[in-house]
Amino acid sequence: MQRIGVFVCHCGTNIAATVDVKAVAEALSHEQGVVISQDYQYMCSESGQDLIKNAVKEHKLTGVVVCSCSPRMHENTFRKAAASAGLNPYLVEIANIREQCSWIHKDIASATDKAIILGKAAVAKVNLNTPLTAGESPVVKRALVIGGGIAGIQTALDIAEAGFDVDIVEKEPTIGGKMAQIDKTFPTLDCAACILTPKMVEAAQNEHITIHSFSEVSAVKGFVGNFTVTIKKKARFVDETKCTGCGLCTEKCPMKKVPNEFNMGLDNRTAVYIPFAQAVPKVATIDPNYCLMLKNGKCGVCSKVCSVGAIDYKQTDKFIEQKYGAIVVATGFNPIKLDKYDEFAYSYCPDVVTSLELERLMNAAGPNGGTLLRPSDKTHPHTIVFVQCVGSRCDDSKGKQYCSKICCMYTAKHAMLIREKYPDTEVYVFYIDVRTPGKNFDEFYRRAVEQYNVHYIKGMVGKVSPKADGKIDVQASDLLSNEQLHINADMVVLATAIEPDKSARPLATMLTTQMDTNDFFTEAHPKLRPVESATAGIFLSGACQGPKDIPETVAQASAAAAKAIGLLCKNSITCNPCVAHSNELMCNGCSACEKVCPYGAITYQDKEFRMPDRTTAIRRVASVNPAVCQGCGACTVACPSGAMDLNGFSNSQIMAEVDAICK
Amino acid sequence: MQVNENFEPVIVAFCCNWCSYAGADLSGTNRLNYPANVKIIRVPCSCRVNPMFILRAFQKGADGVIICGCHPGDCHYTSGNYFTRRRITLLYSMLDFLGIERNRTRLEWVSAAEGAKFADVMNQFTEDVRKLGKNRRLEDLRCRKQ
Amino acid sequence: MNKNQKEWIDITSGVNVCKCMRCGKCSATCPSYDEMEYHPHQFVYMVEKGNIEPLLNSDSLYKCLTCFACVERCPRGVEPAKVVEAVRLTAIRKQGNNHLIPDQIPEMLDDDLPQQAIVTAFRKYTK
Amino acid sequence: MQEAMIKRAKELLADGTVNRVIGWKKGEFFYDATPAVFRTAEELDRQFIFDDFTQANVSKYLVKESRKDGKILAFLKPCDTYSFNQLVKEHRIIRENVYVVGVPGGPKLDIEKIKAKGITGVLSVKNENYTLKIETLYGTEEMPFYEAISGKCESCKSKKHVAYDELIGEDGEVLESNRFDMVEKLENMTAEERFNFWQNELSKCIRCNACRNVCPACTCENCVFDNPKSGVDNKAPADSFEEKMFHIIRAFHVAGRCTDCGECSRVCPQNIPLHLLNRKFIKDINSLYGEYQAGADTTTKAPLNDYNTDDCEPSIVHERGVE
Repeated sequence: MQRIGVFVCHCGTNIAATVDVKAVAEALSHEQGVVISQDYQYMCSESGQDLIKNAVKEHKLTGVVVCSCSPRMHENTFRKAAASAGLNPYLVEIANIREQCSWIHKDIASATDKAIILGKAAVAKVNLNTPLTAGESPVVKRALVIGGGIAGIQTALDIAEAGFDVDIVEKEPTIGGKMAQIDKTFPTLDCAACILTPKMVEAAQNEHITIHSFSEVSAVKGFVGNFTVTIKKKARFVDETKCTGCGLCTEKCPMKKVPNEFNMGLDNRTAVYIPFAQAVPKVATIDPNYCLMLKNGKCGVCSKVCSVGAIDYKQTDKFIEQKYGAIVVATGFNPIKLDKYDEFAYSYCPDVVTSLELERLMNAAGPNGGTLLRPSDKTHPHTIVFVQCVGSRCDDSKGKQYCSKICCMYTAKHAMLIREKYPDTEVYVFYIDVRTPGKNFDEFYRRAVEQYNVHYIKGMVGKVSPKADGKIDVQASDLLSNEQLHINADMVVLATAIEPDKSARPLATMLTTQMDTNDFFTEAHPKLRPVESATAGIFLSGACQGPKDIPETVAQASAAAAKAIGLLCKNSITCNPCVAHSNELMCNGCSACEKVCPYGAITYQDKEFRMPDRTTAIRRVASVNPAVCQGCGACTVACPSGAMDLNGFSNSQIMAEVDAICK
Repeated sequence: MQVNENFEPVIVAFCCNWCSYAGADLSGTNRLNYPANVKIIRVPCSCRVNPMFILRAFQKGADGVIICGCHPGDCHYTSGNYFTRRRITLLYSMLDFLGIERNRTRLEWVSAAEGAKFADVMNQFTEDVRKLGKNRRLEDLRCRKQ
Repeated sequence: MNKNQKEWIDITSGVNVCKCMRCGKCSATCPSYDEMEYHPHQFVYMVEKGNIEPLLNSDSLYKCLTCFACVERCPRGVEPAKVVEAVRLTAIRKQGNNHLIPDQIPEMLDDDLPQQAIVTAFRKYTK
Repeated sequence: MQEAMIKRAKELLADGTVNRVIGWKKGEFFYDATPAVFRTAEELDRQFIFDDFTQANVSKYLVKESRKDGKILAFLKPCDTYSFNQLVKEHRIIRENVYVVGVPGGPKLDIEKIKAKGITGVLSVKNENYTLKIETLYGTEEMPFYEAISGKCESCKSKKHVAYDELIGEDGEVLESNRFDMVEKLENMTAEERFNFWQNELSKCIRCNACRNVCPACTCENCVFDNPKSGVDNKAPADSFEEKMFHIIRAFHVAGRCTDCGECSRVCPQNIPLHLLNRKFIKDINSLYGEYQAGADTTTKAPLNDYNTDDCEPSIVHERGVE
């Protein structure tokens, strides 16, 4: 005989304002098996939980239904409360009467009716709940960081600091990411390379860190604590272990007309190359799209000049497999393509550049050795126009709906640096809003306006037209003085929106993590679990989760590391007990379940059974490995006989809910 | 067909725990309205939805059944919703073949971030079912409430 | 503030003026900017505030070429030209008059006038 | 043919290749050919038949038989070999324990079609050059052979044996059949008409379970309709939904596994065209996920246990055909 307790939460007025909680408690008290039905102000509070604990003991409850907020919010809270009173935590069910009732309905009568039905469904389900015990599975003490930008480096360093082995997989030939391309950093204006490269070196030298550069993740299997990852080490045609990074090959390579991606294509590199002087690992890579030897089989200069014999034209992609307990995603961002913005003339006017291109133009290691010159004629620009929100906050298909967050600050930085170095240059910044929340950020922006006399103009640029004399006509609004302006500029800099790296989407599919419509990884909770993905064991670091500046990225990287360390510290983790199980008496052994199982959790064995006619028969039956099963339930539907069922979401439980709702 | 203005359809929504149930929560968090006719049943994955559940709902007097899952490719369990898509396509096709009104059944992909889409889908679906009126073709007369 | 008039403009234009972020790109791109007393972004802003009377009485209504550059470039999809068109319709319907008689056209023509302007003039001034 | 089969069966029994033979024997009437297991040459001589009425698909019996001691000889017609393969694929039949002899298929005859001509008291039927000479209690009657062939043979999909250890007679080819014509016709009706059609057909159902019991795909150890815990366990068909539920779920459970052998409709005492439900699924699977013939081999993944990332959405159901 079931003895069920029902507890209806007011959630202050969140529920009680639209749902007559007393009526819900009253109605549910007549349901099958219910022995006590109460309402309370805040069920999740200490005293609310005590109410459950006392009732469990006093009424010897065999099941608990809490009508409250979403189970995604407090299911664990109430399960723990029940457990502490001696009730199996899986005998607790939640009726979601806040997110899925009181918050969406306005009419008290219909909301109350619905709350009662949701409560009845939960009671009907809990009547069929069975006590479940969670198993345990071991944790592999090694972490994988995907992406070797500042986020990945910081995460790896922190995890290594805690004494765990960690691998960085970076798709480019060197770690460093976008920060390596940046000239100076706001709001302190210190040089990015000066603060980044020591960290890169530290990562390379750390005994716990293994860097797989020029590599990609090609497959992920397993689950929290026990991922098996296949890493594709792309052929770089140079033996990493032999190359000393002397650079002789790059000097002698005859193929010198390869667009240099590190300098945003503003100058050229050779076919065999080291991306930049401080690259880590400092190893050459041969670009097979340009290398004359790999393309035509004629050249071989690099191989001749290499004194250590590191060049290997026959190298192929290698695949290595490694087990990890935790995975941190740090795939970062890229500026969006601007080909849809004809009005800014980016695609055909070389003097219209993106902000990242400007970083390279101003960088001492950039194409002009640090002197700001127009890309078209290498002359010094005297009037520079910055356009903010290019592609950000766009409601159309051209750009991104979100604010890219970092543009206001780096534009202020660029404007300030230019005015500092070249006081004869006039700088205009066209903005929609200037957004500078952050420590010392607004002060920084005000300095650009007040100290450096950067002309900030509220309004957008409508049209950029290159003129015959090499100047650029910028047609824009000045909304505050209600004028249309024409500025005769030498250069235009577009604060381009940023988007997640293209590799993120296929990676999310491999990791079975969620992404939003913009391809940013979705965090487990927007406020309370910002560095974890909803998939256990997968953590998020840096701009792959949303636009971020460097300080924020580093903070999140360390936070993700802390979460990963928390996981790696454990010897084993509790498994989800809501897994599939097969009723051997009904199993046909037909293998349908095995075919749909994404985890390979189902195996078969021949077992001897006593048949109803007293004979014995050997039958092939399925069995589920509960440590591997993740509880999706695909097998339960593939099974025609219904032998396969899912703990916590059994056929009879779901049908009981259906019945309660339809009655 | 006669449309009864006061007819309130019973709608059962199966939502996967990882995307659509969270999407439904989000539409609540954002206070987006959809009709109280919609009652949600939480399942771990849309692939947990057995056609028997859908038929059972109709048998017991549901007027519409909707299944919501993660977008294809986003399944928490990698492949669950791909199986759902095939199974449910075939089942809906069969119901259609038996002459059951098409708008009583639906499958939608709603992500955890699509609270607004969830509310839109539910508003639209409820309206469609309301137009169809009471489910008579699949109801089990013995299960009808008095 | 004239609530009915605002609603009417909202409905006829089909534009949600609240989406405007006040970036001014519409006015930045407008070829008739110098001719106008009220500029595209002001149309959007004033309609949002319900301050429609000055727009109805302004010549700016008839300066819009309906070239749709503002519609094309607005990052928020607000479609200012449609707002201008809706205000214009309000003015025209209010007076019930045609503002342009085809016979007058030949003497108004000049070589610099774009073909598009003539076509849109008929659309705008004769209802 | 019958003689050749008995001869071969005797040989295989004699040399110890098999210790049993599954085939057909005469039932109460000569046209009630019933599957039967024979253990001796004497039994074969006395009872074994193979004629125009041996329609029954014996492959399902091999689920149990192949688990018994010793090897069994099974005579399989082309359509039966598909069911056989499908059951081997699902590990229901232990292949090593069966010696399959492929025998020619139909068309077989349906006694109901002869009776429908007003011919009663049938004593024997002989096919002479595609004219049936029918001996009855009341004299001899004649009718064209093709007017009496059974429904399942009318739209034969294949005369090719897809599994056998040896053949008696010639092997045939996979045929172009018109088996989806009726499904298509129904698809082109309005929803109302379809509903009325099925309401009319399915309301005849007496839930005798013959369709399920004969179906070579329905081999569950414990059928959901017999399991009180399944929530859909068997009840008498008291109303219009109960039987729909039964037939939808049955069709769904065999979807992607049904070889279209037609046994369900053959055995239905109420003559409900149950094969149309299965064919609807087969037609959908073929058109939406690519041609698939269950039982054609023992390795291909069943369409419902497989997927493509670019499969169509269920809304396709709403977009095509007639509302």
